[in-house]
Amino acid sequence: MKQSEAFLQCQSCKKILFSIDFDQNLRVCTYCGHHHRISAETRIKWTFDEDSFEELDTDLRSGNPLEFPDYIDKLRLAEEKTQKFDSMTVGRAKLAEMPVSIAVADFSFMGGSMGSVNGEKVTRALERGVKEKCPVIIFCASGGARMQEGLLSLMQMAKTTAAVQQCREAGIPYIAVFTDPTMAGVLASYASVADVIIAEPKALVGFAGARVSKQAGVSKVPDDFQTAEFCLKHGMIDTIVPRKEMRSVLISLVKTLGGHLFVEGGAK
Amino acid sequence: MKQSEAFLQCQSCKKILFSIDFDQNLRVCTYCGHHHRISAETRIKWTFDEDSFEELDTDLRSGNPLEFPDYIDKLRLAEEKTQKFDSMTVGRAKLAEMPVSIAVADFSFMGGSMGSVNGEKVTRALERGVKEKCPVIIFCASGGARMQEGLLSLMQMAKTTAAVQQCREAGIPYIAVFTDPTMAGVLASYASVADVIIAEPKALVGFAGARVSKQAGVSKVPDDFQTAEFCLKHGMIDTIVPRKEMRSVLISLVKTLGGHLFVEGGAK
Amino acid sequence: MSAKTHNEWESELIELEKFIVNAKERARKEQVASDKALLEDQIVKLEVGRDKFLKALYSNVGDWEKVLIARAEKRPYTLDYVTALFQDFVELQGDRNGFADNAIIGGPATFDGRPVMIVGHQKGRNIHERQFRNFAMAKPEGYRKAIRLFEMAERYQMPVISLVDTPAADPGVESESRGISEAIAASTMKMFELSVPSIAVIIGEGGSGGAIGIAAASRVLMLQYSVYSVIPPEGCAAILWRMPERGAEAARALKLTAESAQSFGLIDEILPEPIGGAHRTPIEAFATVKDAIVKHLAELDKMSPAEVRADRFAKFRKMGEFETVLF
Amino acid sequence: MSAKTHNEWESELIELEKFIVNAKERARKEQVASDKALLEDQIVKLEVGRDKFLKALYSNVGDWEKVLIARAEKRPYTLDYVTALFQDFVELQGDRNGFADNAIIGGPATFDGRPVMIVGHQKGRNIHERQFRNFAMAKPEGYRKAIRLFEMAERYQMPVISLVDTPAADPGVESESRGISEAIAASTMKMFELSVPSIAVIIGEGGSGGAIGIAAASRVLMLQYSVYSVIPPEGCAAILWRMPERGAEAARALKLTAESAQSFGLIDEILPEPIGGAHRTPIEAFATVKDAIVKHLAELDKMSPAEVRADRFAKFRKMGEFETVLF
Ligand SMILES: [Zn+2]
Ligand SMILES: [Zn+2]
Repeated sequence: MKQSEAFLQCQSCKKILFSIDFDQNLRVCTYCGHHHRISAETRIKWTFDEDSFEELDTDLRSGNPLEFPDYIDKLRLAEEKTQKFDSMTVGRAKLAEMPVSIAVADFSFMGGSMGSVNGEKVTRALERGVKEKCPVIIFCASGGARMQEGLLSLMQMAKTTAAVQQCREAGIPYIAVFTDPTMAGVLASYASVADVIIAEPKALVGFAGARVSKQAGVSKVPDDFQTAEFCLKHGMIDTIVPRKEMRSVLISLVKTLGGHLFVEGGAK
Repeated sequence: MKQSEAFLQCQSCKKILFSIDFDQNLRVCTYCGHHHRISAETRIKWTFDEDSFEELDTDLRSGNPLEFPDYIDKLRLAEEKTQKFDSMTVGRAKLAEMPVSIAVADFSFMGGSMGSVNGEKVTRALERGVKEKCPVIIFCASGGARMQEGLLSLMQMAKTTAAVQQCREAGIPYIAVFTDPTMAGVLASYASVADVIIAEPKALVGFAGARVSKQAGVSKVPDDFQTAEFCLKHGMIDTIVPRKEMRSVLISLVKTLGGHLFVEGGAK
Repeated sequence: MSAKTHNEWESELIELEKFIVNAKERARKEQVASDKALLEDQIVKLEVGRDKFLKALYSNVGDWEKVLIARAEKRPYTLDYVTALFQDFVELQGDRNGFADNAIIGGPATFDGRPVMIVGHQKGRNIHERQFRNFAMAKPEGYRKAIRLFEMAERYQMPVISLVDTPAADPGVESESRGISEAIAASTMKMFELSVPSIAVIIGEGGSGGAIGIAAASRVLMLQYSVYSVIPPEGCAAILWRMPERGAEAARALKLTAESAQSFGLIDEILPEPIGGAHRTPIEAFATVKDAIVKHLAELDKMSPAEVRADRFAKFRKMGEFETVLF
Repeated sequence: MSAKTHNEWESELIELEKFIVNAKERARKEQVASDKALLEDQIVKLEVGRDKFLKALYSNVGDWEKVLIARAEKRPYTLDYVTALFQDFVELQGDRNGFADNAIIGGPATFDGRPVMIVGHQKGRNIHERQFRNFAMAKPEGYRKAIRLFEMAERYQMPVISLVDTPAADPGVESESRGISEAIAASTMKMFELSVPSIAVIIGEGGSGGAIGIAAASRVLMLQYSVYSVIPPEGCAAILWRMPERGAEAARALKLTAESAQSFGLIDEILPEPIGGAHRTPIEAFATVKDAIVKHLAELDKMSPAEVRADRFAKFRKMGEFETVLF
């Protein structure tokens, strides 16, 4: 959103909003309900128990295994902009005192694309759930696999999906939240095989980019194509939850699906 | 088919056929390929190894638990006509020397409807596969559950389906062949959860009778609605196999899917 | 001639109740104290009469009348039970195969302090709701969603509570093309796979295959005025006599009552309804259903996962009535 | 300027081969013995030339040319391997959810005297076949059929052989509406569940998500001139430079060759192709693939079911290249 001191403009309806109201409303437009993208830090603050987040795996950094043209420059630029090494922030957190392993994506780092570091962090977040016997929650935001790491990126799809299988095997519930956008290689791997899939309203969710669909000669495209609402109608997600209700819905799900992991007052 | 000594008429294209040719062609019309209904005995003779069939559970006979109007009369009539107590013939047989547990339905006994005896025989055939570690093959032909046994008939759906689950659990392959017609309560239970589903060409296969579909206000019905071909197009069956190739396809399937059950020269 | 709807069957009672309401309204407005006292006196008598009538009507409910009560639009539906008996319910939607169904709903919830998985048919109360719920006739995607929820229940060790209330599975062309039969069979089979306890409560109509797809449970309970049948009585009458209007006769022939189901060993318990039916005093019906589920869960909790499975198989394995002929 | 098709790249060779065929025809028809001998002499020389040219052309195949060979319409497809290497194959169809797919085929068969389950992408050789096979771009139902076959393989202890040859999964509106992403992910996940050994052979194009859905196997083998990529080179060029025609450049950047995949530890073995490629001497390619599968199955046979699973997880768990920063 374009920001000019005390005011800003909604990206969707273009109406002018007070910055203070906007933040208090969790960056959801009070006029049209548009859910603007937010950083991983903000997401974590607004979702999990206060000060409960402990970040992990911050030491992983992408190399340039393929020596792909311009990749290192793009990486360094993103690192500088975000002060992070990757779009994925992972670690331990709590929801109403219940421990959870989390991974939260930030689209602003190279479009949340999944390379080796991204895949590794998601895998570790899922494995942490298995090791520490707590539910896993992943907030997705990604344009897809990271082209610049070639087949290594494609294999992150298999690696992360394998980690979901191990969660299932171990009885660890895994909840995915699709935020705007959740696409391609991420959607076609760990994101879509969550036990429960929640989406934020109007989030873009799809397999093929608009360009590919167009190339494929797709003519009639429904108005709501590749939105959360389209996915719900087609049975691909469980529910659409506005940002302000996200925390309470997640608490209910962790409490019920994760019930077997908890005893009164903490993890078993 | 109307029979008059040496000639008969195809039920589908109405052309006149020689009785001898007709039997040699496994009661498939040489003109239009229509697969006429055949008795369980004929089916067994044409499908399994010569003289390999050993019939079992012939002692089960329907009562009239609900004291349903006219039920006993209808039963006795069917018994007299077919010299059997039920549409289902079950027992042990062999396919290229490999032992199989079989159940073969005969539509001419009260439309192959599934009452307590029918469900019990199917269940025993499936259980025999588990006990004797051999694949199960069921030839289906049924109009559905037997109304005259009320809720007892409905529970045969659950009972037979449970027996299929036990086959899966025990690693016993189960192949269903849909012959004309395979409908309603039978289709919505043990028939549809077979590992492999084969249909005879043009067999009627569906959930709701034409009357029900009409009552439900169904207007546009595809030409091939509720046929084997419709099911194949919609991914609900594996393959359509003409009667004359049935034996060889079944042999391949029993050999591959049942491979773990057999060692050279017989069952493990 | 049999009543055609629940409202028709209860019509005198409904008239009486309306009359009482009107009388109360008149009494409230009456200014003259003596007239008011007279009216109030009448109302007490009317209420005694109403109670007697109600008791008489419900002391002898025929098979067909049970069909009417089971279908009554005032009867508590699945979501009414969910609201009354469960906490933390999150509705999970979709078959993850391209389709969503509103005739079967489900999701995890807390029941009596423990996590459970709920699956149930949902009817609608007005024309808009009824269409949205497809008259509680589930399509394949409804059963496939149920399968997904059953699998989750198994993975996360949650007992399954299913609430059955459907006239039948959806018989349309679309359902047929997406394999409604397979979906029902696969859902039934999945219920047998479970090693977590499952309890099915027939709260209204237990309509043939549409019901069994979510009713193959460790324990099957029926509310007193619910029905459970292999075919709707009208359908049976249409086949037998080509006269769907002879439904009352067919209802008797089909023995679709809870008593009959219990006598054949097909259900585990009949849950008594308050006088006048679950719709007249829902809070009592909720309490009855809750207590029954608590009781049966407590019994099932004593079993190991393997025992839960074996118990369920054994229960259904026995179902059927036939003779054995000696040769 | 790079060649755009395999035929274009091989054009001189193809011309030469045509010329030789014509010369042979002329020689056959030639009546004058001395002229015939002269012609035959020339043919021998031409064939020696052809062989040299062929060797030269295939001794230095660039990354883009591998893309062209991998896509060649003369290249052996899945069903060619099935016919050549397997017996008792019965094609099993349908996702049992309402849809059938012809871009992925599969079914049980006998291989080297033992039962196996085959799953593979199928391309078409003429326009009719290509449309029927949807250009080997599988829809959700293709992956859901694969899942069904994988489950059967697990139940009946049959190793899985998958043959990978797809440009990509189908990107259309229908596929999107039925959840192509979920289908790919679920199929990939199912492959990790298997405790039976699995072997994937990339026989042509290993196209991104469309490939991985059936390629998460215990062993992944690549034919020498097959390619395996996160994105088609044209798509990569379109994103990077908005110029899909710079595919050859993108092909080099993407490192989509078997050598590269092996150097990153992402595949287990490169299967050498005969000189001139698998399409020129299919019988040799079939033998190579057969021997490789036999060898790898023999190794995997030594593992227990639990070891098979653990081995597969460990193999994919290691994939990825990154730095660890010390603070
Ligand atoms: Zn707005
Ligand atoms: Zn004919």
